[in-house]
Amino acid sequence: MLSVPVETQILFAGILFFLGMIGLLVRRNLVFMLMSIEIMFNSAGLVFIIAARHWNQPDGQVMFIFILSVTAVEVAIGLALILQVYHHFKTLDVDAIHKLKDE
Amino acid sequence: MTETDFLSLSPFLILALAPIIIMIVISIYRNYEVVFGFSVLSIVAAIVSIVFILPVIPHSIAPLFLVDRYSLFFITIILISALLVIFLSYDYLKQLDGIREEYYIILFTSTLGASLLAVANHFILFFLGIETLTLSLYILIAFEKTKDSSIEAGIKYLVLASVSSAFLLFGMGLIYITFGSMQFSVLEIAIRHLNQLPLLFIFGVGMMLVGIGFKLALVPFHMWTPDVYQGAPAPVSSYIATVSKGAVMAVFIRFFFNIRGFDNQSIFIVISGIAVLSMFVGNLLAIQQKNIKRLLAYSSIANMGYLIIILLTGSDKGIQAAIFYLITYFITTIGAFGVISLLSTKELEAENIEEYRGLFWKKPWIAIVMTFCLLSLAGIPITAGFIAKFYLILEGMKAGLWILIFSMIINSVIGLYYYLRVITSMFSVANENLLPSVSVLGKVTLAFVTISILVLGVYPGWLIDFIVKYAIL
Amino acid sequence: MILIYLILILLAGALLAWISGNLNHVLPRVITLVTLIVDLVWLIIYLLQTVAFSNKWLIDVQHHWILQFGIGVHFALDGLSLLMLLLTFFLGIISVLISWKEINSRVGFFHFNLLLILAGIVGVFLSLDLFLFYFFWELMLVPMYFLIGIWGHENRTKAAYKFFLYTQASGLLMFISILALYFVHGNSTGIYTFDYIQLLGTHMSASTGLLIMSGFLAAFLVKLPVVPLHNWLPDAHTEAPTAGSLILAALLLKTGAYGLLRFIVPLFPIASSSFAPIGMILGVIGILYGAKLAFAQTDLKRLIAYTSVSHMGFVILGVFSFNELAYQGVVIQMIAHGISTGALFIMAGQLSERIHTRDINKMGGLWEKAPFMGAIGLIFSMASLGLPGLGNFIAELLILLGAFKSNVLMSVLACIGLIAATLYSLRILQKVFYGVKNTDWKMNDLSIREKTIAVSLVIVIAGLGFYPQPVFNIAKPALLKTLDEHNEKTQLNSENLKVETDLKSKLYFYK
Amino acid sequence: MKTLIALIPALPMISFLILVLFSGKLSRKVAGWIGAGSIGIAAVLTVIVSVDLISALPEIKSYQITLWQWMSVGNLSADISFRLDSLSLVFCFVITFVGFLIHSYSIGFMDKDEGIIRFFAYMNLFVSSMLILVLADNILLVYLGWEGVGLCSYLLIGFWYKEPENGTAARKAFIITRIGDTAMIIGIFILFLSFGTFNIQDIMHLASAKWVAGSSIATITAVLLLGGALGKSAQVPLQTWLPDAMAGPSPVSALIHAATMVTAGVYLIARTNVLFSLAPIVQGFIAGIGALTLLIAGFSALTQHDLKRILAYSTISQIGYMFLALGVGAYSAAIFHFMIHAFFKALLFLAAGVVILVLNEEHDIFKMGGLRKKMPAVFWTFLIGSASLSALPLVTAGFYSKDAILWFALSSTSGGVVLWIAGIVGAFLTALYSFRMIFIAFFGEAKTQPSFQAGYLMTIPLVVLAVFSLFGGFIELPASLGNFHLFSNLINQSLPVVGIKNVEHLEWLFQLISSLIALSGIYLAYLFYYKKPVFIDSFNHSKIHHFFEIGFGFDKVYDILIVRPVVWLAEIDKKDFIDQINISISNMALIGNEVLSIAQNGKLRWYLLTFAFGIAVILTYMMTK
Repeated sequence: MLSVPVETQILFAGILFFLGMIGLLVRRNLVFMLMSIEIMFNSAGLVFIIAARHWNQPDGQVMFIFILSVTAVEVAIGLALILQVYHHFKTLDVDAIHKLKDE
Repeated sequence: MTETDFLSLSPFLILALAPIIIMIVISIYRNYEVVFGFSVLSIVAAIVSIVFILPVIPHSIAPLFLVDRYSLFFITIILISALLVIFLSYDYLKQLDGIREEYYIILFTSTLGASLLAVANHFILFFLGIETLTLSLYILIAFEKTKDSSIEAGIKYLVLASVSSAFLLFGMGLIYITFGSMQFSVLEIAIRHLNQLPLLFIFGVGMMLVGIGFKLALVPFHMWTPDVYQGAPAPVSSYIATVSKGAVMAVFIRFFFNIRGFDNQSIFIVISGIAVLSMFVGNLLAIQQKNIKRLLAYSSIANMGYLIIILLTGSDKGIQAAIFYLITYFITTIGAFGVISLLSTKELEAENIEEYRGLFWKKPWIAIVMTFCLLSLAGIPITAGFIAKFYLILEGMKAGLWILIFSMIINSVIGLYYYLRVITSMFSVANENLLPSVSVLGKVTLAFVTISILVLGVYPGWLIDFIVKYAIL
Repeated sequence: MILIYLILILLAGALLAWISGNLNHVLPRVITLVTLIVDLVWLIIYLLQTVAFSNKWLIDVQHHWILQFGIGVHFALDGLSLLMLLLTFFLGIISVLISWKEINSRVGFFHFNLLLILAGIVGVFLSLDLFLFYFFWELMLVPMYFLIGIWGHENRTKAAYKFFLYTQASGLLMFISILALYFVHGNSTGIYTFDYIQLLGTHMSASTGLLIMSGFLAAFLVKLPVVPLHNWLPDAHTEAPTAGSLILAALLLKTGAYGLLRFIVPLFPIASSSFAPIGMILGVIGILYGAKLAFAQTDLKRLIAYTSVSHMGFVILGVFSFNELAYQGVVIQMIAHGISTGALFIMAGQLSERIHTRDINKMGGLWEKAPFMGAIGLIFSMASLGLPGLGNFIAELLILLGAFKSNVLMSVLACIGLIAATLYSLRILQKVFYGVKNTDWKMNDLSIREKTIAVSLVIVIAGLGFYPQPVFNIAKPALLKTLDEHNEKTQLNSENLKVETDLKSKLYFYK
Repeated sequence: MKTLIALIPALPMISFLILVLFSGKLSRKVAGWIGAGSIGIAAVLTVIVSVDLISALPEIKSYQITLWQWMSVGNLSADISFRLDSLSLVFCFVITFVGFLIHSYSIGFMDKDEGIIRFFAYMNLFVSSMLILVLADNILLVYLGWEGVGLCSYLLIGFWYKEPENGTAARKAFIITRIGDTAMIIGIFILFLSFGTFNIQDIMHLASAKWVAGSSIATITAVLLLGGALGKSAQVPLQTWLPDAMAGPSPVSALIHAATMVTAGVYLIARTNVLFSLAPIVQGFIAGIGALTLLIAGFSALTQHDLKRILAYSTISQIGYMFLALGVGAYSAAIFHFMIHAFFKALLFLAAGVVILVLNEEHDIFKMGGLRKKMPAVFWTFLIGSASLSALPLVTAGFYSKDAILWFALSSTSGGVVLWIAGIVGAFLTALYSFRMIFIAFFGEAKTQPSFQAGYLMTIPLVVLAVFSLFGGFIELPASLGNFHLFSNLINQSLPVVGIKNVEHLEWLFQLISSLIALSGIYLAYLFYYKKPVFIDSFNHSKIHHFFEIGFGFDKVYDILIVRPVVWLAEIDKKDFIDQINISISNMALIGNEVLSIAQNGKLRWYLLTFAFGIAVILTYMMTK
């Protein structure tokens, strides 16, 4: 089996996380933003997988399962909310939603 | 699982069962009063159950749970706050149209999440607790789905909270990868023998700070606070300000003291910086604010800035001061938001300071409650806030945190200004607008809040004794 | 226990007054009046019956409060606080009487606040626990804030903010200092306490002492007030209702002076000695700058407010002279200024009640309309310029003499303040009472009630001028004790220094 | 007997209190009689006490009485206590006696005035304060009286308060004297701190024991006390208030600004003579100031139009003589001149008061004229007063008192020719301006008609005073003319005797010179102002005339040097620049608020950006550390 140093693996996860963040910043559509958040969550999950592999423990895997379920709930609620946003604002462009602000 | 395990988890079980029962009840017979009554009973039951746990603590259900005096203390605070929020929600929701029973279900799940944080001794429970809490909050914030602002606040909170959770998670992963354990107590042992903390670990803590900083609304992760406080229904805002922050604070203190974060210079400096920035930014943003919910939001930013000073003292006494501060902060915040929610009507959220003009001459008791809450936030004697601030400064000075203490002093003065603004308008000449009548329940809640503020302000000794006895890590 | 009861009676009266305000407008006034008279009479009777005027504290009450931090409820009365208490109750009664016609809205709440302020002030004068002291120190701010903010004149809100923020900021600095003192004492002795008596002997290095003292100073100098920390005062005094101005000038400022005498001097003997030259300079600046600004004002209340700044300059000058003469002068100044400036504020209030302006350029020739008021105005203007025979003269004389003993230059400069006082005092008379009346105001002379107030004030100020000895006798033990505590330490210190330098020179010699 | 001493100042004080407390209930006449009567009784008491004391002399030099302890703080103690010796006796006598005459006169004079009760109240308060001043046993009590008379002077100058100018004049008087008083109180501080007592006798004893003559502390103290004296007695450079003080009613001018208060400075210096003898420089300085003042005031008096202003300058000038006498150590001469001056100057002021009252407030002598026929009683008494003022040889009291001063100015051990010449020139000027008044106001054709005749209430005091102005001098006759020393023997019981150079045999010569000078002055006045030669007209329009008229421009100089800078100082910083610091602090907070508030724009992506930025900063910091 090809052995990749653990640092490299973390770096990979980090890059993934960073990409998710970038995606979040550049995208305006709420759905895409939600997807970017998913990417960030998954990259974080990846770290746990790497760690589990590194320490030969099941804990990381367990954590990942939890993460998966939580993100699933998150997406569910998120999509529901996005629906409501569309209902109220007639757009998914996040920049158009700024009623709440300092005068 | 042993009997003791179940016993020690009984509050959580009650909190988990209650929403299920409510769901079943709703599906059979939808009645607002019944649901409300049941919710109150469940919370009270959960509080009572704590009394039965006392003999068996400290009890650890490895590796996730650690039920000790500290966590029980926090759970009690959380549950009492939740109870007060429920009381305040009653009137607020009653005047809303449409479905409102589900509100209590969500409130239970979020309280469950918050309580879990208090017993968390492991990243998994930390994460699960915080997510249970946050996911419920999305719904609670956006609960008034007929209002634009509620939805907007919800989506904003969702996006930002998710991002912060992702950071928290990534940070946890990094720490896990360095030490091979997600248990706080194990981490503590691992760190104890190290002269220098590994960079990856510090990095992990840094990323966790982002997540926690967001939940506590610390600068620079504070931007959501005013918008969400404003958009969310008033009781929910008070819930976010109290239960959510208190629970996160509970787990954060435990985690931070386990890894002895205050010993590491860079963490120390980052937290000091965050504290100072939070105080200044929070207070400065508030001074011209005309919306009282936003104002309280900014004030909460500053207050959390004061509070995290205590993390840096690294002493048990510091924790006690923090807890005392949290308790008074809970009471006053609930009182303030309580007034807002009681004065709000279906059409109009009582959130502009202008609407409070002359309140004292129309509804003197309500205005007095608000005045006491604001004075307590400002830290004026005979209110609990004064003793709390005193305690905080005392411990901060003991630890020699001079810069932080002085910036706290400066900010207390700035803060006083905007609290006075609200008070001034309440005591100035009345305007014509009509105010809703306040229910007995609301009055009782506010009276409780006011009396607590006064009692803690004049005779705080017993609570301090209590904290010293029970709130030890 | 009487000391606690004094405060409790005030608080109870306050609540009663508020509640009764809903019933009618006279009841709160009567209740407040009765409360104050009961306090005053009770205190006097108690003192006459049971207390021997010896060197010690006259009455001393001690209870636990927050044990965890070493905080106690410690009230004690000595000559100094006794005088301040008598002044407080006396002027409290006066302030109720002058508000009788002036305050017509929210009467109950007004008197609630009034009594609350007085309770706070009484607490400040009696507390011997630093925490308790701070507690009362802050407590009086809120009702005062309401008094200015609700019943004040046109710019009341701004003035009320300024007052509150200023005093709060300085108060917090004092708070930090109190805590620092607590720790310094605790670390050196192991006893963590806020008790004044125990903290008295705290040892600390010179620089620590200075730092800690500066916090206390900040609070007291703001209250006093001392230039350049005086800006809250003219605004607050100008905008407050008459009773508010009276209490501010006559009582609230005195808490600052009291603090200097009670805390700064005995707690920080060495630091306060080294601060003394600066303190005296500040005093002189206050005297001259306050007088200068008073001379330039056209708003009568503002003018009087600045004269307060000037007069309080004498107090700080005296406090930092560290001798008995000056201290007795300070005590008399506290009382006499309370009476004379209070009376001038009352006069300003009566004027604006009648002619609805405070601008002295719009007045003139009022002697013809109100000769009684003119006479009263004359007497108190003369008091404020330090005419012999009135209390202020005794005060200024003793302070200047005392200051002359320790610093000739400062005392001489302060004497220029006497000339400046002449300028502004005569300006009041000239502008208000001389000349011809330039409008046909329908204006009555003082009513019986107002005459009673005025005459009682005149009697007190003239009594102080011709027979101040009782005041000296009451204050003497307290002041001597303060000075002893101060001098002991400073002498010890200078002896130590001397020994040190002796040793050094000897060592040098042997080298 | 001793308690009577306390009654002397107490009576006017009681009367003052009665007048104040029952002001609403007393009728005008009753008020006047209470006011005058109390002083009359005081005068009688003074006489009784005087007789008693004088008969006890020289065994008992003084009577002393302590009323109560004023204050006792540490080593400081001061009592309310009085001490009567020959010096205070003379002052008491003048104050009560002349005071009584003036009070009686005032009943007539103020008859029509609405503020008559107030007037008598003030006057009584004044007399009481003045008596306290001269009777006080300790210097602090002197200061009390000193300030008390200052207050009354202020109140009475501004008595007609409806004219704003009167108020201004009153204020000027108070402030200028206050400047001197402040110097004086500093001097008192030095005395107390040096000797630990306020008692004048003790101070004098201790001073002569402890202080070296000519030492700097003695000099400084003397200068400071002199400051007070200069202010009160309107001597250069603090003389400018007195001419303006004529705004008050004429009886006030007579009592306060001629007879009594303005001579308080003389009293003070005489009382504390030991200090001045310890500071010879200062004493010489006093003589110099006296000489300078008498000349300046003499020239100014010569050019005034206002009758009362002439008399005011004349007062300044005559007090200059007294200072001159004090300066050369001729205390008894100074006190003698004080007494005689009190008689004739009070007389002149009262007579002038009648003239002005009768002519409906006409002050300008050039608009009078021919009054000799219209009001003969006034004319004759005025003439006697003027003659006494001009020191008409042999027949007037003024001759004896002024002559003594002139003689001592030359013959005293500290005197000199320069001082004598100044005195002689002054005497000439005095005669000139005195008879200028007479010739212009009382001779020639009438320009204003008197509206009524003065009643007996007013004329009797004039006559009494005229008698004293003529014959008062015979109690003290120079060696060359009878050598009768009743007065100086009395005074020398409490004050040192003047030291004389060995020129005594020439005294008659100098008396002759001064007599001639006075006569020539009168004659020149006759020439200039009765005959009216042409050049007098041109002089009247010359610049130098104007310069004299405005009192040598002191007012102008003070205006530029002191008044305007003070006003400027008050004006520049009316709003208190320190307040700007507060405002800028609060503005900073507001700016901070606005800047931060911009960030709270409600845009989610912007929030995310700051979020990311914050993370970046924190993580970068942690990595680099």
